[in-house]
Amino acid sequence: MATYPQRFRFGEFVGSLIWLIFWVLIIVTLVGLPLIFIVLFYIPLPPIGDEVLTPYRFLTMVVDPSRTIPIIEHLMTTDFFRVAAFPGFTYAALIAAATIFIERKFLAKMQLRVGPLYAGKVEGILQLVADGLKLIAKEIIIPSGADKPIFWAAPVAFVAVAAAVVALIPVAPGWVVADVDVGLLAIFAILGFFPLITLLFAWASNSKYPFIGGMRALHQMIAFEIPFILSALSVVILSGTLNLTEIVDSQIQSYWFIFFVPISAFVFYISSLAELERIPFDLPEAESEIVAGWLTETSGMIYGLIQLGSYVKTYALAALFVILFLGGWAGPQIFPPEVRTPLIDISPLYDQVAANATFWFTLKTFGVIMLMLLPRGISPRIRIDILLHTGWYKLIVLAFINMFVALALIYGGILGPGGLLVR
Amino acid sequence: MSSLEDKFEESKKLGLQIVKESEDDRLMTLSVGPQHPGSGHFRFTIKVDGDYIVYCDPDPGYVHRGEEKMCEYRNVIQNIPHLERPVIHDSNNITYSYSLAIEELVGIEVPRRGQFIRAIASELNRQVYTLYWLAIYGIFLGHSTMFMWPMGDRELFIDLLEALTGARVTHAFNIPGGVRNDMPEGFRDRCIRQIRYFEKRMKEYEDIFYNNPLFRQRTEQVGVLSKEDAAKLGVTGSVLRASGIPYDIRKAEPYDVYNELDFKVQYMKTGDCFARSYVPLLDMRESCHIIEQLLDKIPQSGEVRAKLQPNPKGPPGEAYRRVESGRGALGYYIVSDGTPRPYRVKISVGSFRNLLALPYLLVGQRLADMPAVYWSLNYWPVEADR
Amino acid sequence: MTSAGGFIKAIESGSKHLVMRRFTLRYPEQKLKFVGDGYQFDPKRGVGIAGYRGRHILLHDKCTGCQLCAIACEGIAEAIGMVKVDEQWKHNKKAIMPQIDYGKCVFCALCVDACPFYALFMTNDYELSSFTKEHLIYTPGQLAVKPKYQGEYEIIIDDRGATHG
Amino acid sequence: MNVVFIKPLRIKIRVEPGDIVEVATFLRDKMGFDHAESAGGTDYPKDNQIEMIYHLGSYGREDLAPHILALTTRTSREDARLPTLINVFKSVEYHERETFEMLGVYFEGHPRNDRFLLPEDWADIPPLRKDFKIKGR
Repeated sequence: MATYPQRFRFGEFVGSLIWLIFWVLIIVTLVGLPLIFIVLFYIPLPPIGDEVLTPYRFLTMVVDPSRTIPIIEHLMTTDFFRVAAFPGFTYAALIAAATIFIERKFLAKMQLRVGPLYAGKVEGILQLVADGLKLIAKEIIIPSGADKPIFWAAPVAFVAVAAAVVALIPVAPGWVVADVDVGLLAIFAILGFFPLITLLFAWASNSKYPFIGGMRALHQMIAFEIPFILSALSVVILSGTLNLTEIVDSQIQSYWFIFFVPISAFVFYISSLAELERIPFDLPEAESEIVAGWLTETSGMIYGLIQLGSYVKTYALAALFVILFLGGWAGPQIFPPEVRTPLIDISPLYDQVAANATFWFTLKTFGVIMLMLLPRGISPRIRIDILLHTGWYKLIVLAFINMFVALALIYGGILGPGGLLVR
Repeated sequence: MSSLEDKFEESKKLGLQIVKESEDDRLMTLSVGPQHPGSGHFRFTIKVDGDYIVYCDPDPGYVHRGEEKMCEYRNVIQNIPHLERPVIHDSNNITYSYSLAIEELVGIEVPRRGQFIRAIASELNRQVYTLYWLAIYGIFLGHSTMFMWPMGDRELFIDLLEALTGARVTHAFNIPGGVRNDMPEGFRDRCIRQIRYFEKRMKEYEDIFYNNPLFRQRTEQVGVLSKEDAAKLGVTGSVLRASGIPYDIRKAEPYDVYNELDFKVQYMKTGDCFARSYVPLLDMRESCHIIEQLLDKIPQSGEVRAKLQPNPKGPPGEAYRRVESGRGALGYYIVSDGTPRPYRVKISVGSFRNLLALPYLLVGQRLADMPAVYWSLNYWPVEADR
Repeated sequence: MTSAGGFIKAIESGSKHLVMRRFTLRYPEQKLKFVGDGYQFDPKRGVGIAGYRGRHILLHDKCTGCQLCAIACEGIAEAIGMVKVDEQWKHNKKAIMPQIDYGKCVFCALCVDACPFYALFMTNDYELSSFTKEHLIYTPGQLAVKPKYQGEYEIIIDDRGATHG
Repeated sequence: MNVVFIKPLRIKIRVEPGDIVEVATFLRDKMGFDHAESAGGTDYPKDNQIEMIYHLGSYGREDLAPHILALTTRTSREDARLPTLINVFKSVEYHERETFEMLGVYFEGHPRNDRFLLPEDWADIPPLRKDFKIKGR
């Protein structure tokens, strides 16, 4: 009655399309092409493979995309690609984005809602993009009494530390940014930075609620750090190494460790929930008690960065669970040995083993992430004293139980070098 | 002298070493509200020592609109739309006792069918209010599913009330002399069908919320209000019944048709937050039975509204009538001086009475229990301010 | 262990709802069906007829310009004002009719109760939003228009839960 | 002390301000009225008096459950002072605070006769007195 939809005219539609094409052409010819020529003729280009990348070769690539394949192949061997793209940040951020979307739809299903619906036409698949744009457009408000350098640095440090954890996670055999011998230890060392960042940010906000939230985060993370490490320790005993790739290899040689040490896996799962500040352990952000906890004074992209960091952290811990207990990338071979694609032949880029490993690893990681999302729908927030009690008294004891089981398995000759169940 | 003062002293003792003036800088003053997500239109100042609350001072009045003064400037019918504003989720109950008091003053009898429809609307509205309250209780404890489910189920009852009264929340349905209109066709079947569905839903609430061990841990033995203290503080409604006093106006002083109905007063004996949050669910269950009985017993036809001149007035006098609303006894004290406008209207609301228990329950509790205790008191800030 | 049982029950109950129907009414695409044609009042019998209380409809051939609706609204919302109309009716010598400001109206329908001539009723139309406050003031001419409201969705309850449409 | 009216389930008695604490204590200890449901005042400019009314109820005695006993007293408008009942009925604490700011009755012995519902900067006469007029009416 009161709102009329605008009438659709085909002529106007076509006119707007032509107008768009006109502007694209203008910009490409006046800005794009000169830029390309400046880059090609005045900046020395790196050698690719055996040949030097000349302007002639580059321009032929524009016409024939299959000639870019050697360049990509070369790029994929560089460290930069590993850090920025595949096992590193982009892959983690993509999984984090998918996690956010899945979480919202999954929770909405459980709560009899529809969840994001309109952005992106198909079930709100572009909702995250819209949210991100909104956060970027928002003003960043800094409290007048805040400690500005720390206030600015903490969100960046949060994402950086979360990304540092990702750097140690092997996704497929050989596909890891930093393959260090003490990988597991390094992960726990890096995770130890989070309470520090939280507390620094809380203190820098110069506000009461963030301060209480920061103190809670500190208590919670310290209480859960010990069962966290202890539960991972039984895996180390079983595999005899701290290197994550070798831990996976030893599971491929025998069986997944979750079958031997299920209680450790349970403790690890609970502790990682606490480490991630997810419901029911979201005390540092308990909104009805302390507004938003240590995030009270965040706004705009500072909040966005912390959210990104925490979801990257979710991916990292889920991936760690997969590596420690679910056999990492182990799984039946389902990818064909080589692929044929029309138009452009990408077979030099295709690696059967890596693709298969990545597929299984991602699948398992999403399974664990779903498991981590589940408590949010069914459980209220826990109280701080119950939480500390759980952490210090119950989980540590449980973690010890399975450590003895692991020791018994090693000394009983069932696992370990030359054990019964080792293939 | 009594257990109440003892308890207050006892809970003070917990923080007694801290409350000393010299160590006052250990305390942190937190202002909960009016912009705090866990307060509503209401503020209370608390002081915490570490994780324990050692002081609490409620400060209502952010939504005070002077309903009592406004009543003196309008005639009795015109008062209806603005009187339901304090509790729009329970608007049939807040106008119910007003209508009862005016009827007593003017001296009119409501037709029997009208009484039944009134009771049906009032019970449906109690469900709407309680579901809203339960949803907020869920989100206060961080249980987002418990926020969404009651909000969704509440729509069913809102749709029913919309069919009956024509408005979704502010119904303006009870007026002195009866109700505004008769039930629409097919209302009875629809009502029974939705109540059957809702009875099934309440089992799910128990599964996911009330029997959840984390919820039990958070609410059991928290904020215990003993029977003596409850009577002394004069709390009402579900807070009173959770403390072991089976007092319900529908049973104690049955108004209209309630003495013909067969229902039990639901109560629990523990008086902790769990009891205070569980009694409303029991009430809703009982309310479903009441609605079914009302739909069975309602006369098939008849008047629903007594004839009344546009400006009803009675002899000078005064009346105090009360009903059981979603938050407990809701009484109107009306003084009439023989003119069409009331001389004085005093609204005694359950929220205002339950507020008195807040400082007593909060002192000595943990900060994390603050939302659990506060919202379990069935407190509606707008109603308390009037 | 009772607490473990409680968790399992909660998980079961939560995952059961993954396949249940959703409550959500997708409003601009779906509209709710109402009972009847809007709230009406029968002055002879003194009771109303159940219906949704949306905006009013004014029957020009019945309105006598008696101002009772405006008087009823005086203490409630003061939304009704009487204005001159450019019409000639035998029963409306003063040629005044109510004009309603929906920025103030609370939709209590007590003006409908006050009208003794079957001239003022309410309709199902609730979509009254506008960009300016002036557009919320409906003149007698606008009030005479019968709104077109098509709501066809109702609550459906079955084994998989309740849903709208 | 005199009985103003007796209606079914409702009794109203009026006492002098000096006796009210004593009467209230008697009602609580001997009669079983253990809480006040509401307490409020009414302004009577014609008599130059303010009437304070306590609606007392009982949770303890089942036979008294439907009964409400209205205990009233009157004080003059110019110097409105009354003894508080907070030591008898704990439940009147907020009601008396509200009456203080709405009608300007000072309760002697009440720990907090200060602002409750009205805004902090309220600087007019108490709003529920009859000589306070709402603007435009």
